Parts: sequence; structure tokens; C-alpha cells
Amino acid sequence: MNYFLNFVNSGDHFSYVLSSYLIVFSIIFLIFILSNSKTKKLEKEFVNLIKNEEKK
Amino acid sequence: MIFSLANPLRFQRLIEKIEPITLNIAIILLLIGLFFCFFGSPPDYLQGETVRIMYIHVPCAWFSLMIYSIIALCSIFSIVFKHTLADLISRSCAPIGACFTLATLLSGSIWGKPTWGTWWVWDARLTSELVLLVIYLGLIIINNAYEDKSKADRYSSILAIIGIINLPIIKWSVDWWSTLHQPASISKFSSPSIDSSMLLPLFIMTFSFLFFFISILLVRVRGEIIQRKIEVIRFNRMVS
Amino acid sequence: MFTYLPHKDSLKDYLTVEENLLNWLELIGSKIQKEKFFNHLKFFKLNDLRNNLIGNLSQGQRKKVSLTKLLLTKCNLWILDEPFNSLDVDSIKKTKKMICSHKANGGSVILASHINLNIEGSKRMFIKSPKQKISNKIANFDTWDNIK
Amino acid sequence: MNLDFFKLVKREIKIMLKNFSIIYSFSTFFVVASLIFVFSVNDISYVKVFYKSIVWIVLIFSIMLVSENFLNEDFNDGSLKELQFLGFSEESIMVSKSIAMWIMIMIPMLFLMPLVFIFFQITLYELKGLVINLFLATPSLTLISILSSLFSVQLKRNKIIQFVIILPFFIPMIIFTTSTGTLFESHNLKENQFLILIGIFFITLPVCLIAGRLIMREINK
Repeated sequence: MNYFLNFVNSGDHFSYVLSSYLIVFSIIFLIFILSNSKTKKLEKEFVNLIKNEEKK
Repeated sequence: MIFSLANPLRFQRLIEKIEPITLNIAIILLLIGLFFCFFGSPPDYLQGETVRIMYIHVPCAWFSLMIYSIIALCSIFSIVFKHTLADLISRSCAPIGACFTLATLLSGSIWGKPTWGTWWVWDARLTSELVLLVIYLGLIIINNAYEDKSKADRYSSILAIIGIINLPIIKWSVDWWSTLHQPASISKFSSPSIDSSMLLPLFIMTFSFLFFFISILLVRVRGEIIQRKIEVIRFNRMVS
Repeated sequence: MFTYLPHKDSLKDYLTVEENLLNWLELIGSKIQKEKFFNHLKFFKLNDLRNNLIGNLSQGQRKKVSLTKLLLTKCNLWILDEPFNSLDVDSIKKTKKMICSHKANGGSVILASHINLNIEGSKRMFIKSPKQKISNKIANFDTWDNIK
Repeated sequence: MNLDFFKLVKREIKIMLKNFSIIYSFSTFFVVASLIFVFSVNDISYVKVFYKSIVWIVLIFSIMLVSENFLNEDFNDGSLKELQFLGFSEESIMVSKSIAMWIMIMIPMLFLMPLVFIFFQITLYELKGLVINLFLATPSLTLISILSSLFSVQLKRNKIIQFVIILPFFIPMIIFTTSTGTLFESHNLKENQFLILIGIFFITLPVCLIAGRLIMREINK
């Protein structure tokens, strides 16, 4: 805990560290969310196709 | 063992079992790692507090190289054995690798501002990492450029094999051109003088990123398999 | 030893008919006398077009030029990819005659075309698109049941 | 069938000489593009400093434009397929094409070098370094650019992809060609730098041949 308090209080590079963490995690979450949504969309399309196939 | 998973459908069943587990592990490790990053590790003697950027910068850099070598291996495999699963993996790896490389470059340049005084230096390692990003972008572009998927896979695997040349340059650029621009930075890690209190968060973050990578990869591969299935169904309908 | 004519006529637009054919002959490593060369050109009445650029010719004339390649060499096997495209009726008959005489001299021809030729002693094969094979090419799925 | 590599080279050169407009447009492009650079810099003292970068960047882009011409034509009229069918190996096709292209680039470049000499007001010594660089670096440039045009040969739209894909592989060439001159003057590392250019050639040759073989196999499927 001491380390963190010192880190916040020293303040010299706090913004740099925080912004880099934010950027990296936002990039990784972005790719995660994008690929998840893409896969879900494809799954929906696939289910619809299978339904149409069985109707025939 | 590997060849029994070679069938995309069997692979898909495996994915559905593993996927939630890897994501959970990744998030738990991430929380532990963040705790160690901010609360459990001292500032560096020379670099001060900016050393905390290292805990995410270095894993990202490692993964940008590792993902490329996965792509390269899969490309060689797909060219030699003409296997669909290798194509699927290399196709879904490319955007993830590009993201990790971008993260590496951005966090590195944020680290560089307080330490070196500039956002960017035309140093051998930085340049080669940038080239890696461009190669990743080229792979993504090729994957989407051709109407014929199998052709696109073959072309992108050829490009990936050409791009292997870049990997050793990135890896050893610090040793080869160390005298030119680079102040003591990354080569520092290779010396064993790094303290265990700083090594611990680094490794925890690395494993967390690894599981993140695996879970994203599995999601993407599942999507690719579904897309291929949709194509087959459409094609069958067109023929019959 | 064989001669292969691809679907597209491999002729350069900015070379003349004569140059194109001579270049091709040089490439496959055979030589021919001038007299014989002109005689072969007469078969499709290309004699007057000899010095014209290929780019100025019509599609049918281009096809005739590429068919003339068959006369220039003495190959046993001809492999032709749709040789009758964009030809008029007269030249189709000529080509047929050419193929027949080649057959009479003991050569063999493999060709793909939409036209039924009715040459005696020829074997015909109809190729339908095999559904399963093509769908296998797209993805490695075994059968239709597996997809579901 | 008596197949000969030199026959292929002879054919390429013959076709190239007939199609003289490519050489003409190549040299015109080179002159005009470097003129545009000069006008954009606007100060002759800067031009003198940057002459090497200007020459090399313009050269790279003009080579890439030319290379597309070389292979696309052969692919579109089917002669690439015919050559492969005749039994010429993919490597020999690529090498013969790059030899023809190299000759096609070097002939106008030798005539354009005095023009560069006058335009950029460089010394004779620098010109010598530039010419030697040109001789050593262009073989690998042509090989890489022919490979790049192979990538885009089957694309119906968005031909710009070939530039995006292959430009990063020009980076080492550019680094070493443009830095050779400065080290050339110091007499210290001059042999080393030229050796690096030759070394790059011997790396690019096998890589381009293997990749070109794979792509050419893929094209006709």
C-alpha cells in the first residue's frame, strides 16, 4: 500500500503510467468485444440458414 | 493427438469447453497482476515510477512476436499439408497480433516520453516493431482482398513466410545496433539483476495476457468455422 | 512432346503476327523454313495480315493466329482449351479438318469445347461439377450432416 | 524439348524492346517526379542534401509501377500459363523477367544520371557512389517488385494492395542505399556498406524465388 501512496503522491509520472494502462487495456478489450460481436452475428446467421434449410 | 483435432468440427467442440475457462483465468490473473503492479512493487531506482509501464509493455511485445511466429508456423503447415485449420488459426491470429503490436508501440512511446524525452526515436528495434505492425496490416488486407477464401489464405501464408525475416531483426536488434541510439532500456532485462519483486508482476501480467490471447483466438476461430459452414451451405444451395 | 493452347490466346498486342509466331517457335526451340511458314499461314488466310499488329486484329483472327501454332510444330499431342470460341463456321470446319488430318497422321488431341464435333473414333466425356468435391475444397467438412 | 534459360531471357528482352513506350514513360516519370520534389523543397541547398533520398524514393515507386506492367500483361494474355505449361520452371520465369526489367531500368538510368548530376548539383564523387549503389541495389529491388506484382496479379480491384504489402520489405534497401554515400565519403566503412548491399541481394534472391514459385503455382489453380 505504501508503494501505491508514494506513487500517487509523487505525481511526476502518474498520468503517463495511467494513460498507457488505459490505452493498452482499451485496445485489448476492443479486439475482444469486436471479435465476440462478429462471432455472435455469424452464429445468428447460421441458425437462420439452418432453419430455412429445414423448412424446405 | 494434434491430428485428431485437425477436424474443424472436433476442434469446435473443444473450443466450446475451453473458452469460458480461459476468460475467467485471464480476468482473475489480471486483477492479481494489477494489484502487484501498483501496490506490490517498488519504483525503479533509475526510472522511477515509469517502470510500471514495463509490466504491460513487455508482455505485449513478447506476444506481438509470439503471435507472428504462430502465424508463420501455421502458414508453413498450411502450405505443406494444405490444412484448413492452420488457415483458420493464422487468419484469426492476424488482427490480434496487430492489436498487441499497436499496444506495444503506444505504451512504449508513452514510456519513452518521460525517460528519453521524445515520443519516438528511429531506433532499430522501434523501427522493426513498426514494420511488424505494417506486415500484420498487410496480412489483414490480403485476407479480406480476395473473393476466394482459400486463395487469400494461401497468399497471406506466403507473405507471412516472407515476413519471418523480420523476427530475428526485432529480437536481436538491440544487440546488433546497440551503440547507435539506444540508451539502456530493454537490454537491461537480459541481465539477471532484475529484482524478484518486479519480476513477479511482470510474469503474472504475461500469463494473464496469454489467457486473454487464447480466449480471443478461440472466439475468432469459432467465428471463422461458422463462416466457412455458412459458405458451404450457400454453395450447396447454389449448386442444387 | 505436346502443344498447349490456353483459353486466352497468348499473343502480345504490340507485336505483329509474324513476330508473335516466330517468337513462340524460338521459345519452344524449333526452326522452320520461310517457305513452309508462309504456306502454313495461308491455311487460315492470314498471309495478308502477316505484318499487322495483333492488337488491330479481331477476336476471330486472333484465334486463327493461335491455331496456326499447331501447324508450325510437329507434335503428337495437342491440348486445346475451347479452340472454337469466336470462330466463324467456315474456320470451324477448317479446324475440324486440321484435327482429322492430325489424327490420320497418328497424333492425338485432347480438347474441351461446347460444340459437338462428331469426329469418328473420338471419345466424349461430359463433366458435371461434382458437388461434394467442390464443397470439400471450400472447407474441410466431411459430409452435409456434419455441418449441422 | 530443348529448354533453355537464355531463350526465355531473349524472349523477354525482345518483347520489352518492342514495347518501347514503357522505357520512355519510365524515364519521363523519373524526371517529372524528381522535378516535383525539387519544386516542393524550394531551396537548392536542401535539395543538395536530400538528393539521395529523392532519387531512391522516385526510383522505388517507378520500379513498382513498371513491374505491374511486366507481369500483368503476361498473366492477362495467358502467356504466363503457357510458359509454365511448356516446362519452364517458375524460378527461371521470375529470374528472366527480373533480368529484362533490370536492363530496362538500367539503360534509361545511365542516361538520366548526368541529369541528376546537373539537377541536384552534386559532385562527381557523389555521383560515382550513386551509380555503384544503383548497380548493386536494383537487382534486389526488381526481384522484390516482381514478387509484389505477383501478389496483385489476380486482384480485380484495389491494386494498391501490392504497394501496402511489399513496401515494408524495401525499408532495409532504402536504409543501406541512402546511408552508403555518407559512409562512402569517410572512406572508413565503404567496402562494408557495399558488401551489405550484395548480402541483401543474396538474401532476397532465394526468398523471392521460393515465394514466387509458391504464388505462381497458386495462380493457375
